Amino acid sequence: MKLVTAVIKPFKLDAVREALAQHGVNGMTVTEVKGFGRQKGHTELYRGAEYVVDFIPKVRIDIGIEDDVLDAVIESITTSAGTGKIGDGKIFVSELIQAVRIRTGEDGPVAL
Amino acid sequence: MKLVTAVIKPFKLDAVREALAQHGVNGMTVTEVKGFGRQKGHTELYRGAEYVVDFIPKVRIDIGIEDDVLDAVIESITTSAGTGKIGDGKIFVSELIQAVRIRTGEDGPVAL
Amino acid sequence: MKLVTAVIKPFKLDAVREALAQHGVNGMTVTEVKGFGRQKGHTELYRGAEYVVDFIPKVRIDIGIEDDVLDAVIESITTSAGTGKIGDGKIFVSELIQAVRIRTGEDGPVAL
Amino acid sequence: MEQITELSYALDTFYFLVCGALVMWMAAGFAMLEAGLVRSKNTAEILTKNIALFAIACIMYMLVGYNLMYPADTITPFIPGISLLLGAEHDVAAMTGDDAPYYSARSDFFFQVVFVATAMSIVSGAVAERMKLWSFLAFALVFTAFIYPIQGYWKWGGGFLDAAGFQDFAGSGVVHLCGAVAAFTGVLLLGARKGKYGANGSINPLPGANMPLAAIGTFILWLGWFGFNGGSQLVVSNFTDANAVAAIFVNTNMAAAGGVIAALLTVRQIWGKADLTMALNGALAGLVTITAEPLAPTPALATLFGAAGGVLVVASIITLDRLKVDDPVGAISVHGVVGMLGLMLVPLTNSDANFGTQAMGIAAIVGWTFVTSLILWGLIKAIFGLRVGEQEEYEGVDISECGIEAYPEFRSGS
Amino acid sequence: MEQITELSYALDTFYFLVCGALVMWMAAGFAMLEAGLVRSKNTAEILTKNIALFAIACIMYMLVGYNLMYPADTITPFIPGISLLLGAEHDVAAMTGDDAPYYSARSDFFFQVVFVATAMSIVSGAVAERMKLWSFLAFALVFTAFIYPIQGYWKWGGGFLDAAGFQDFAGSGVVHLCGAVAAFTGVLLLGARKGKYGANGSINPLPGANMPLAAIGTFILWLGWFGFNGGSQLVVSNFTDANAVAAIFVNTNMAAAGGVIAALLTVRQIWGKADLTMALNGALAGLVTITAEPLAPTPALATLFGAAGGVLVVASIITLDRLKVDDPVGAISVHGVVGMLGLMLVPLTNSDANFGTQAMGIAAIVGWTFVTSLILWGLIKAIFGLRVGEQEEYEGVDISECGIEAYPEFRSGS
Amino acid sequence: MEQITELSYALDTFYFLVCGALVMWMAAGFAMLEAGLVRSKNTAEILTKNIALFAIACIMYMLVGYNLMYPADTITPFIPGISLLLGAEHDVAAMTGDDAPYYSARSDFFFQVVFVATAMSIVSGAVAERMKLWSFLAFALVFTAFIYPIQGYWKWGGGFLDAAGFQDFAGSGVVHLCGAVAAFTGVLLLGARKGKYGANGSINPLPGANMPLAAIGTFILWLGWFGFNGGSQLVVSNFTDANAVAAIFVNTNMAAAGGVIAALLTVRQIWGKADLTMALNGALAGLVTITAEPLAPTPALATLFGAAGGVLVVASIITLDRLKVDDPVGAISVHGVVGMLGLMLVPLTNSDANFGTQAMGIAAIVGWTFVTSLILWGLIKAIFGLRVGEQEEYEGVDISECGIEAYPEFRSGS
Ligand SMILES: Nc1ncnc2c1ncn2[C@@H]1O[C@H](COP(=O)(O)OP(=O)(O)O)[C@@H](O)[C@H]1O
Ligand SMILES: Nc1ncnc2c1ncn2[C@@H]1O[C@H](COP(=O)(O)OP(=O)(O)O)[C@@H](O)[C@H]1O
Ligand SMILES: Nc1ncnc2c1ncn2[C@@H]1O[C@H](COP(=O)(O)OP(=O)(O)O)[C@@H](O)[C@H]1O
Repeated sequence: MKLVTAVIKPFKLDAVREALAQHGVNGMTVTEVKGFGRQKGHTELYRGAEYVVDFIPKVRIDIGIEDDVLDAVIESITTSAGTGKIGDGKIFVSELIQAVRIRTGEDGPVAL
Repeated sequence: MKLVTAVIKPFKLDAVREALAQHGVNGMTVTEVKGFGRQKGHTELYRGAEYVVDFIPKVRIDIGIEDDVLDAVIESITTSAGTGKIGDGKIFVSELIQAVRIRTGEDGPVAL
Repeated sequence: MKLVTAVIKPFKLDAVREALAQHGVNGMTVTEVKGFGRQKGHTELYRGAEYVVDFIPKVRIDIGIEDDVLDAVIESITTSAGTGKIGDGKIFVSELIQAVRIRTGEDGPVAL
Repeated sequence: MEQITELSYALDTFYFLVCGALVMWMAAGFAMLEAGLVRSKNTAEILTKNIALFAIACIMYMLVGYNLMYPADTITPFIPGISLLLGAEHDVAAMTGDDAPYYSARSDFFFQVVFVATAMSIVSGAVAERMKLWSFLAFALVFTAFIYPIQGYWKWGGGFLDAAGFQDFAGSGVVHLCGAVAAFTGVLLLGARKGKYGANGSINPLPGANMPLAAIGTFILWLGWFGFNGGSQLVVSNFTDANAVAAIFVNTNMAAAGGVIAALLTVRQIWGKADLTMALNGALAGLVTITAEPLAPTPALATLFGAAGGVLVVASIITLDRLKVDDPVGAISVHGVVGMLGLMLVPLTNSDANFGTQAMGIAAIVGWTFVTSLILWGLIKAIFGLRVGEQEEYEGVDISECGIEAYPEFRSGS
Repeated sequence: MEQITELSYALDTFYFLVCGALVMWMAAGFAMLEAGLVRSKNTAEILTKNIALFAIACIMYMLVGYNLMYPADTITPFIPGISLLLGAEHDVAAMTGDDAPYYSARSDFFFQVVFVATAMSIVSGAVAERMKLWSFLAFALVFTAFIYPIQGYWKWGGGFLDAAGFQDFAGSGVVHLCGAVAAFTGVLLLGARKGKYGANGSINPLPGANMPLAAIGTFILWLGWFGFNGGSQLVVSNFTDANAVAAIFVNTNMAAAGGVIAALLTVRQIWGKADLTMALNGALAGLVTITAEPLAPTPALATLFGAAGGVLVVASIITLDRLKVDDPVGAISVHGVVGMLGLMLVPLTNSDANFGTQAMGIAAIVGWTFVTSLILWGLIKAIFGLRVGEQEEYEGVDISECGIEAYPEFRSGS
Repeated sequence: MEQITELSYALDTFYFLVCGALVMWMAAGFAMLEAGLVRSKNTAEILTKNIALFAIACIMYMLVGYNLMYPADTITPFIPGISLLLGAEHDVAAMTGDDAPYYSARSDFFFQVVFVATAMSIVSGAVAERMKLWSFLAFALVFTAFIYPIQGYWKWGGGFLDAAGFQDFAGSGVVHLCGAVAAFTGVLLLGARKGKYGANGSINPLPGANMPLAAIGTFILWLGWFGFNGGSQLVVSNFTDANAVAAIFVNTNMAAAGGVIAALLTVRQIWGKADLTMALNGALAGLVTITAEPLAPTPALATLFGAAGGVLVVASIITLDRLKVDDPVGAISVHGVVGMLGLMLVPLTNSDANFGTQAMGIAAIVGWTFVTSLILWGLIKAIFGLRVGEQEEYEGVDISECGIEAYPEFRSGS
């Protein structure tokens, strides 16, 4: 099993969720995060002092998936989350050695 | 070392923390997240338009542990976080190749 | 590639970001979290009832990096985030098997 | 009619309306105070309750409550006659003689109607975070139409309490105690919020979500109270009454100040900290204390009376919490326990009052409100149920009752 | 001058100032209501708009608007004469005879200026979350200097609508409808917020970020409305007028109460829930309904009129939403659609009014405001643009227009 | 006593009480403004300070301050006599002759007591986020009992500044400047907030957590200011005074409007954005400017004076920031720097004033307040310490001082 972590633009969340549903991915965990990267932050102004806000609101999606859908999932996120503009975000993949459904205690792919 | 990531119902946080303490787990990092899964969201109403809120508040717990307590920890979370109702959440486990305590620079299991 | 996850004191965020920049790390994802550990929480008082708040505000930084900078990155975080006082936080490292830049579809180290 | 009489009538009417508007503003104060002291998942619902209860109070009191409280005919000193809707405005023909009305009848209604809304606002806070919205509004319907007006008649409508010499200038008893007893019976039948008391007997604070709201609510109430007490003099248009109204403003303000400081010092004495919500409750306690007699005390004495209220409210909130009477905003303590203190302090400065009669008045108001409210809550419980389901309580009543979140963007956990 | 005349003059002036201050307070109400009903990323900007529009309204109305609305010379009953700045205060010499002024000229200006600010406040909510700040303020400049005052002249300045017998006591038409039409034309040229309507025709709610703010905004407006309607009687200093002002306070309050309950029950009937924002809009709808004639109805009738407004506002909000007229706060429905209802209800209780003339008045106000606003918005669009860029809209106008976040610590996503 | 005299007395008393209630409401304005402009971790504490300082001001001013400011006996024009508690209300016997009192003594106290609270409220904002709660309250105790009343005596109590012809109608100097100087000395001894100024001399904004609170705070202050300036005419009951009060309301409003627009345009000119907090400070600056003389200017001139204040406040805030005087809410600029502007503008419209005497008045108020405050802060620093520990400052004073979080659910980082 793999853990796919995607950091995307917040307003793309629904699009990604819908795209993933087509690959049988029906579970995910979403976190509000702030991202720092090539995309430049914006300048804010507070009481006469300008300052740069480097951290940009992003959404992080964590998805536990079976190995065989990995490529499809990456493809699907890339397409649905992409705008072609800087700051679209990243996908990180790591190995999952175990997954458990708390309600039933089931483990392995069936728990996803 | 393993990294155990559990997504649970928010009101179960204290129960899980207490259960884990019995296995010598005395550190964890908690994140407020929203989950999407089998558990259906609820309908909200705003100015005459109904809509479904799919994302349900959950709490994510990340715990770095030593290999030998993994089973006990999973067991303990499963028991303490379970209500038997849909949406109880998941446990994901991945390999940790390094852990460092910032204060002292110690690394390995002793840093957990 | 490695995924470095550091849990640090919130006010150290800028210092860490600047320190990492010197190692060519120019991307990271930041999450507001609460930590539980050796550092004791504080007592609060609400309408005549005292209670302990165990969870302390921390910031979690996730950074995808190339293998060869791992040691430098750990060193750099340890130095910049450390105060020497309890609660400075942890660094966890795990293996990244894939990284993709959504905008371009590039993968591997170049996507970081 | 002489021009000077008209002018005097106009001034008193205008004064009454201004004071009434200030009391109406207290509805916003209660709404904000309660919205600040509940958890965010229950905030939209408490706001809905507050605006709806105000509307219901206005309508029911117009339909039947006002005439019940100030009846044209009385059946006995205990039972007022009943009649519907508001009567006509004063006719110019009535404007002669010594007991000619000195302000508009409509302004009197306006001033009275915001009082019943105040009494009802007291209830919503105590039963917050767990009571069904529509069951609460059903209670409001009957409370504002009958329960409050009938005991109000006993004192302010010229019923038996008034005859007996019971003194309650602006309503520490008639308004605040009555509302608090209704709240208390509701809490009795409703039980505590889930998670408030641990299995092992522990008391778990469930902190309110938004302290600035609680603070602005308190400031609003403080401001509104000038209308509440100041308007209760009923006349301002002559030397004596103008002085009286001014004295009432000063005393009201001093009592609130005394309450704040006393509550803060009490808390500091015990825990070494400055509990903001206790300071806020202290202000309100000072105000409730002085409401029974805001005219007779000197400003210094008013400060001390307020301070007594401020100490008592802290003690009462802690005690009720230990007794597992779960009142998220402290309404029962502020308006009930301290309301009784206020009534019992009256004889110290007002020679028309005596302790026995004051105690009798308390007993009458508490007895009546307790019994009728208990029956009413009981009936509603039997028919509609009082409490939302366990699952709904966990998720917050905002979603189940209102289908809306108060801060839809902010909340993720809790 | 006789002392009694002076006193009467003083009382009326003071009453006018108090009522004006209450209406000024409505500016805070609109600001809070709108700040609560937009998303947090657009909150600082809507606050900036609200305080700036109030300031602009005050300045432009002083410079030219007031004299335009209440002209010394009139060119025709359609076109007022023009003159700049405020005239002098009444001279004591003018204080004789039957048509001697009975309150200060400055107090009259004060009462009037807060009305134009109210009209302008209506606009900001409807165009929220996407209109450029400076373009909006450019509109405010002309609207408060010319568009509002000229139609105001037609009725309150003694122009042709007044001559025709059009009845609009406190401004359901002159103030609320006029503001709503300006808002409506703005929305027409501006289009809906991104994401509000799906490609497939779906309607996506974009919930407001802060319900307590929306609630306190409504309570503020409710309170301020006592000044709005109560002050519109213009005199309080005699028996008849004092009674009238009291009746207006009562009716204003009852109509708001009726609006709350009707809106809540309507929503409950359809969805089984208690939509807080609809309850709040219900209160405002009740208030707008009664504003056209707050004196003549009995309190019971006022309640029913308010209730009619409460039902209509729910229907109107839903209908406009279906028609893809995107009004984040419901201003067009509350002030426009319900404003017309209020005007058409006048003949039911005021025998000086008839349906035909009321309809003509509506047509005149709507026609004038629609055409002039459309031209003005169009010009501004052509010169400066009306709408912020797509990127800015996604990120929120707080950052692009104000460079500040309303809740810099809280927001991370959305 | 003649009925007309009684009525006149009643009207003036009532007017005074209404104005006083509006000024009391400013306490809520300061509390909200400050709560909005601090970071969320310091919000509960600033609320506690605000309600507690108001209570302390009321009590100390009643105990000793009022008599000190308006002494029965004076020792010299510099030193008032001292006596405790409030005197008796006017006796009816005193109500004859030409210098008979024309309003209630208690209403005078009420109006005065809310002024001292205003002065003290100015201080809390400037020293926010780092000063110990109890040290601050200790300062409040002495400031409201002695420092403020003694300089108040110099002008309003008939002391040497009054004799010299210094003009300060409603307190740009006596109230605002005095409060601001106390604030300034506090900041001097306290130092800047941690993280405000970088080691390399950089200025780091520490944005306030809640802009809607800051905005409603400003609206509240704007409203309350009608009482502040309008009540300072002291009488309304005759033709001349009624006109004066009306003129004051208009000018107060226009100056605020001018301040908003000028501040917004200044900021826009420099940065191209619309800084909301500067717009809010602009409104307050306009109000402070006109407070020294709200009667004499025409409305157009009042607008310009307000605008001058609006420009100055922006310049002053930026300058003080560069000078590393860390004032989180801009209180020193708004009330101090702009207060001086207001005083120096008086001779332009009031022929009783001249620049020399105005400057002397400023020097006296600044000198006295600076020296006494510095000593007092210094003493408190030596005995209790002024500043919370570094760790407590990082975590926020809410937890260390109040043991409570303002938004316990929302905050996770920062
Ligand atoms: N090395 C990294 N590790 C973790 N997160 C990263 C890294 N680089 C970028 N990110 C995340 O991805 C987001 C987008 O990256 P950015 O460099 O701005 O643009 P792009 O994805 O188009 O290259 C950032 O805001 C950050 O949240
Ligand atoms: N494949 C997945 N990857 C990541 N998180 C998941 C996944 N499936 C479920 N979750 C998380 O677990 C929570 C519970 O899952 P759900 O399917 O609703 O119920 P259950 O755990 O009872 O099967 C979700 O809200 C989500 O946060
Ligand atoms: N085993 C663990 N797994 C995950 N996070 C941990 C673990 N132990 C500690 N942490 C995180 O690190 C933070 C600091 O740890 P703590 O034990 O308080 O101090 P120190 O880092 O000085 O040993 C905690 O607040 C928590 O967020």
